[in-house]
Amino acid sequence: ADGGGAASSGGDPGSGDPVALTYVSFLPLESLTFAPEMMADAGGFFEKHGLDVTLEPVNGTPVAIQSVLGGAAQVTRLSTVDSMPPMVDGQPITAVGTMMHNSILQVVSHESNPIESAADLEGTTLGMGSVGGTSEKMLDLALADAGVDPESVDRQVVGVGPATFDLVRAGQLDGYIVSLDTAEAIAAANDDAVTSPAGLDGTPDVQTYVATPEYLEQSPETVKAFLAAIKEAVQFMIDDEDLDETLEILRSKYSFANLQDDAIAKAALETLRTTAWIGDGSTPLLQNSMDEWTGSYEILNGAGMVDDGDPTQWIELDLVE
Amino acid sequence: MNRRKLMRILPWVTTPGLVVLLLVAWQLAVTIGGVNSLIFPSPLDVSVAGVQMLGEPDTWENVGLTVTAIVTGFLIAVVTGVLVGVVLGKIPWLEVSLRPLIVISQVVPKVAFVPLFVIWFGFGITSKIVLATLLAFFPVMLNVLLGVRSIERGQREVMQSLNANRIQTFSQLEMRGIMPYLFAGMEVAIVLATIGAIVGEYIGGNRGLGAMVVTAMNALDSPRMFAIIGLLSVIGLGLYLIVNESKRFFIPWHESVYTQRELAVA
Amino acid sequence: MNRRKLMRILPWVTTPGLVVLLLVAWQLAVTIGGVNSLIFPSPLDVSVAGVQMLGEPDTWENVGLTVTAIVTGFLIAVVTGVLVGVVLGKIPWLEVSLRPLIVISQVVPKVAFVPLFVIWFGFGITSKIVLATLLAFFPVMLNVLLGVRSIERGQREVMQSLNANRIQTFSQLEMRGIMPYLFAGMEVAIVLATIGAIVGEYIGGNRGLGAMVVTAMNALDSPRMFAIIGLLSVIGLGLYLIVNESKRFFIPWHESVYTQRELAVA
Amino acid sequence: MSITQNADVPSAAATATPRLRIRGLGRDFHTRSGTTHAVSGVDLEIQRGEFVALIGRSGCGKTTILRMIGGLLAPTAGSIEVDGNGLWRDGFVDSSVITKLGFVFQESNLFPWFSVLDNIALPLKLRGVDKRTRRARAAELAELVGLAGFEKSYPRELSGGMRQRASIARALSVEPDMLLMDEPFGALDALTREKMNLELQRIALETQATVVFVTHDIPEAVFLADRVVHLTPRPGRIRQIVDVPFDKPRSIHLQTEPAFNDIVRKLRSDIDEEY
Amino acid sequence: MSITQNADVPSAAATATPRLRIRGLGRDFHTRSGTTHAVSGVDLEIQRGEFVALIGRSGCGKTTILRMIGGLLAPTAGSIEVDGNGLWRDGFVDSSVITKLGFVFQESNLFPWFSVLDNIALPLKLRGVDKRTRRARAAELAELVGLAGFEKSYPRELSGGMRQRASIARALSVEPDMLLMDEPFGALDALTREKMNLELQRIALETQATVVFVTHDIPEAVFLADRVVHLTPRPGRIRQIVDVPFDKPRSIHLQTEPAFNDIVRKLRSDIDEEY
Ligand SMILES: Nc1ncnc2c1ncn2[C@@H]1O[C@H](COP(=O)(O)OP(=O)(O)OP(=O)(O)O)[C@@H](O)[C@H]1O
Ligand SMILES: Nc1ncnc2c1ncn2[C@@H]1O[C@H](COP(=O)(O)OP(=O)(O)OP(=O)(O)O)[C@@H](O)[C@H]1O
Ligand SMILES: [Mg+2]
Ligand SMILES: [Mg+2]
Repeated sequence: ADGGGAASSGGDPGSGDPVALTYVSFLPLESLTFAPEMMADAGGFFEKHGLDVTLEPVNGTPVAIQSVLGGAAQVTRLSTVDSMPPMVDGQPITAVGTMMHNSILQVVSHESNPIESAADLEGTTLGMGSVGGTSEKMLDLALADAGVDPESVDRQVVGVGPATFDLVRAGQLDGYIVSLDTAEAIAAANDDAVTSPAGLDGTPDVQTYVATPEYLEQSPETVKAFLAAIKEAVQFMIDDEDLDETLEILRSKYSFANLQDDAIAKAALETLRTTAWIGDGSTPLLQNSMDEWTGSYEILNGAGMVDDGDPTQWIELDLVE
Repeated sequence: MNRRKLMRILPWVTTPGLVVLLLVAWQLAVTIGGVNSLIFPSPLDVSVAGVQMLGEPDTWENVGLTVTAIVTGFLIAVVTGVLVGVVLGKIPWLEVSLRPLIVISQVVPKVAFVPLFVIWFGFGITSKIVLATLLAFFPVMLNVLLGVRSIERGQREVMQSLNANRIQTFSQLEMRGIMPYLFAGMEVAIVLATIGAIVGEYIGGNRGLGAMVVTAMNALDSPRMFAIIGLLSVIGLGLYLIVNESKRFFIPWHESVYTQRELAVA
Repeated sequence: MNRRKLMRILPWVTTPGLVVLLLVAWQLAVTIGGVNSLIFPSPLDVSVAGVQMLGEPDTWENVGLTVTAIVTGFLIAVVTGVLVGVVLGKIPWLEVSLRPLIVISQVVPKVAFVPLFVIWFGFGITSKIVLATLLAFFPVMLNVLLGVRSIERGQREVMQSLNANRIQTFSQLEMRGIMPYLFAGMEVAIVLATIGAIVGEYIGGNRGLGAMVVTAMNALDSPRMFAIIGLLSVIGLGLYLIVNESKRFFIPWHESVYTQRELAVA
Repeated sequence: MSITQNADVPSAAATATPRLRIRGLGRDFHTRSGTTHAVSGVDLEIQRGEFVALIGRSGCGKTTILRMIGGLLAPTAGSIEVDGNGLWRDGFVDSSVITKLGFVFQESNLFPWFSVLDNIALPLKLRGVDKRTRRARAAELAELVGLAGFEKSYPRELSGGMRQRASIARALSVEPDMLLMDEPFGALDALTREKMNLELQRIALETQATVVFVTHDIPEAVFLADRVVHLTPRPGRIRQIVDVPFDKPRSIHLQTEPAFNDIVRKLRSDIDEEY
Repeated sequence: MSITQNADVPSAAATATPRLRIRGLGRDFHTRSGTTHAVSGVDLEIQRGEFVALIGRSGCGKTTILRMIGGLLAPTAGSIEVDGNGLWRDGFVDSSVITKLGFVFQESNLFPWFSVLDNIALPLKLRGVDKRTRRARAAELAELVGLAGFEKSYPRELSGGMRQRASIARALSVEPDMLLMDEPFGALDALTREKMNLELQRIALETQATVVFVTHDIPEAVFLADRVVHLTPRPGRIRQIVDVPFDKPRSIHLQTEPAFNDIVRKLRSDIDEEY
């Protein structure tokens, strides 16, 4: 366990006591989606940057946004489908750094009736965690992109765990939308399961860290330190060829089935570090890209999912060094 | 006499008065206090959203679904709660044996069983009814149990001396003696049935007012969300008042009913 | 005499008996009936997970947190429920005016206020306590209200004829007369406080048994999830039994207590 | 009709099975503050159509005996036979033994949810008598006990004495052939009481009912009863049984006759001795 | 002590403010089945230390009058003054007017959660008497009413008569200077009753308490009272007030004297007329 050693060099954001900061995640932390935060925490990267970060999970994106707006937390991570509508509405939130460049949502279906592209979605009954949530928005984007009538897809709220696969098997659902590592786990446990992005990754979804402008004004150094810590944590995982050390560090503080299973965890992390975290490789880790940002806005705007506005107002480009 | 009339009219004055007061305070908190409108939209925004929402035919369909789920769940809970309560109230050894299981069925987090619910009952209204029943059952049963146990010994002895059979004792004595208790239980139960049905709509399917709340929340449309919640509250309150008022017809003889009347006089 | 002893022993025999029966049926359903083990893991898997879980120090810390939240919320609800119930029971016009608001506070979907909760009370234990209190308050208040109203006129007149002041009437008559009602209310309340605290843990923060359930669920670890739920059930049942048993000490004079004893004899 | 028996060995001469045979009857109560021997070693035989009064000091076990006979309280010793059939078996009552029982309780025990009329008609309702008949009968009985005009009132709207009268009417409504009455006229004024005494005598004679009647009024006991059973308290035991030899029906003027007053005085002085 | 007054105009001659002045007192009850005029136009003045008995048929309004005097039921007509101060004002009672009140209810109204001793001691508890003193006093009173040995029992473990005696002891515990008793000895046997009559007379004389005493026993009323108020029912009105001129304390032998029996007979025949 040489996690501390990995974080041997770096900036010196503050002197004296560590600065407290609360980060809210829109899902429970026990998902590899949050590997960067967990690594920054377990690997001592936050500490090294003079931060005392509390990671608090809440139930869903809206609560995460509201926690930040209300001051209960300072930073959260949001997809553009979720962050841009309130931004257009004039809610005071600003994107400070890009964590993921595309969606990692997966559709799980049965081999007898596989869903492997957006076109396959037509006429299906699809399960998802909640109505009107991130998954449904992504689905609508993908359907619009592929020219499929969104009305033809029946949406049902279900638990997004492996148990729901029984509903697929029983034919009550054609498929359901889950996160990457859940998909890996389902695939590993069920030979008859088919997992695929089904076009949900086709649209440029950008997942960014957000904070209020007020907080940015007041403590820019803290935000920078936070981003720097995450960046180093991600870099560490990218550099860790066989991911063994990564898993060891993560497991030193976190424990959940997908993390405990070498095969699932490595597969999920591999996908993340080769695609989602780095995108097309044109921007440095965590660096916001104005083009990508406005591009994402155009698509959402074009699909009628956000009103007209000026996306350049909602983003800060110079917080990641 | 005059006061008695006053008591009848009073709630129609004070309650809206209080509501208006609350709304004004809320509006002030939002406009002056600077509460974020996404967290707590102003009453004005909410009413605009509300009016719009009431214009959508979908809303009324969802109201129908939710009310059906609540009422059905409530009625099933009352019937089973009375039966189980009376039986357990009269057979202590059975009660003593079953009570732990009943309690566990109540405290157990239902969320774990949602997948099972969906598999057994599908995405339709059934699983909502089941949840509403599950939640509403307990207070009814417990109060009925207490009621059966609280029946005066003297009254029981009257029935015994008349050689009344079980059914007669139930219909002439127990059923009536437990009424005040049953009503207290039903007042809690209708509230819990409402909660149960709405929770059921959150976690499965895509219809009903509960699902509408979630949709609005996910769309970050706070005014609409609060409007739906307002509608839900009115429905819940209405159902509650129906239960509460029906007391006057079913147990006019009970202290809790007639002392209230007399307090207005004496 | 003999039967009386039997009644004391019975629950220690029949309840575990029933539990064993249920477990066997469950194991059979899983192994023979082919229920998906992810939806419903076998009791064996669950117990293995349970033993492991009980070995983790974290578990006990979380148990402590959850129990604290339940008990604190319950106690606050009982105290405020009794106070509000007694006051409203004696002042009908106030009751008539406030009741709608109280009912609304109960039926309103709490989910809308989660952000407010988080902002006002943070991610700590406070918001769980608040939720537990909110849920547990209503049955206590309603039953106390009914109890106050059900106090026999003759007993009230005794206090009046003795020129008793309000506090004396409360402490000597009302407080004791409402006890049977209060206990029925508290039995529902402890169950609701348990639900409230757990729901509170779902919606934010990462501590407490409720959060552990969500974690296990999201981690797709069904055996562990069911083990935590089992632990939660045992805790809920334990708390319930404490409330239920304390009745024997507080109201040995009530029909519901002593008839049970006598039934064993007569 | 005249009932004559030997005074000291009650019913020993009876050839037919007695209506009620009580042997070694006893009842203890176990409470926080120790055991009360409420009733102990009571032997008594009562013939069909006989009218027996129980008298004795407050707390001597009269109500307890009546409740055991009525099948409401299990004896802890001894046995009760009705028409030769055991009433109690292992603490359980065999209710088929007494079918037409009328029980007037010391407290009126009316049901608050029924009107006076419905309370009186309840026993008829349980027997499946149709609504019209039972209402008519109940109205008659209400009239009999002086409650005409209060048929629709709820029990809480009645005075104490009126409640007691309603409960008497309820017990009479099935025309019982066994009537157990626990101080039924305790809350009534002298004149209402006298009237009720005469009515009760008439009804008992007409229906040939067996009556066990608890009272604390010695003249009343002597006026009504064929035999007066005098109990002493803790444990409740029979001190003596006094035969009342006057023919029935008895007129109210009997109370002024010396023979009547001799019996009353004798009983009174015997009870007096206890103090 | 001997109280002598003119029979027909009660207390008109009294110069001091009477303890109790009742004027035009009335009470109606409105129920489902119509309005009952329970009490109507009752005028009565009672002096300090006087003992007044109310008699009349069951349901004639005795309890209703007592409850109005005791501050438990608002009159619908007329006024009640205690020591010259109005008791009722706009349907609200001014409880400062009667401070040392003892009320014996027709039903015993004991609190089921208290033992006999705690029930008796309740009034003392409310007055802040310390535990030891009130227990000692309660034990004395339990002894007085013949409940020695049952101090720790719960009310449900008592017989009807024992409950009634406990409630009498409770009313006496504060040494009331106004005692309102509603058929307190109704459930007692003749001898216990006689004993209680003598005790009550002694206590009333000793404490100079004003007593209003409801009974349906005419000899008891005449034996105890300075004046007997005879009520007729619906609406409850005063038919006559009869002075009882015998000196106090009265011995039990008074009951055999012709003068005593003349009054009893007169009252009885007057009540008889009502039928
Ligand atoms: N709460 C009430 N509601 C309606 N009517 C009542 C109420 N209380 C008493 N009454 C009526 O008032 C009349 C007088 O009742 P009250 O109790 O004063 O009689 P009472 O003289 O005490 O009779 P008793 O000797 O039987 O106790 C009765 O006709 C009774 O029905
Ligand atoms: N449920 C009970 N628990 C304990 N003791 C009881 C119970 N019922 C009666 N007793 C006791 O039994 C004795 C006899 O009571 P019972 O009611 O038979 O008297 P009673 O002759 O009817 O008196 P009264 O004339 O006062 O009604 C009393 O000492 C009483 O305390
Ligand atoms: Mg008795
Ligand atoms: Mg009366």
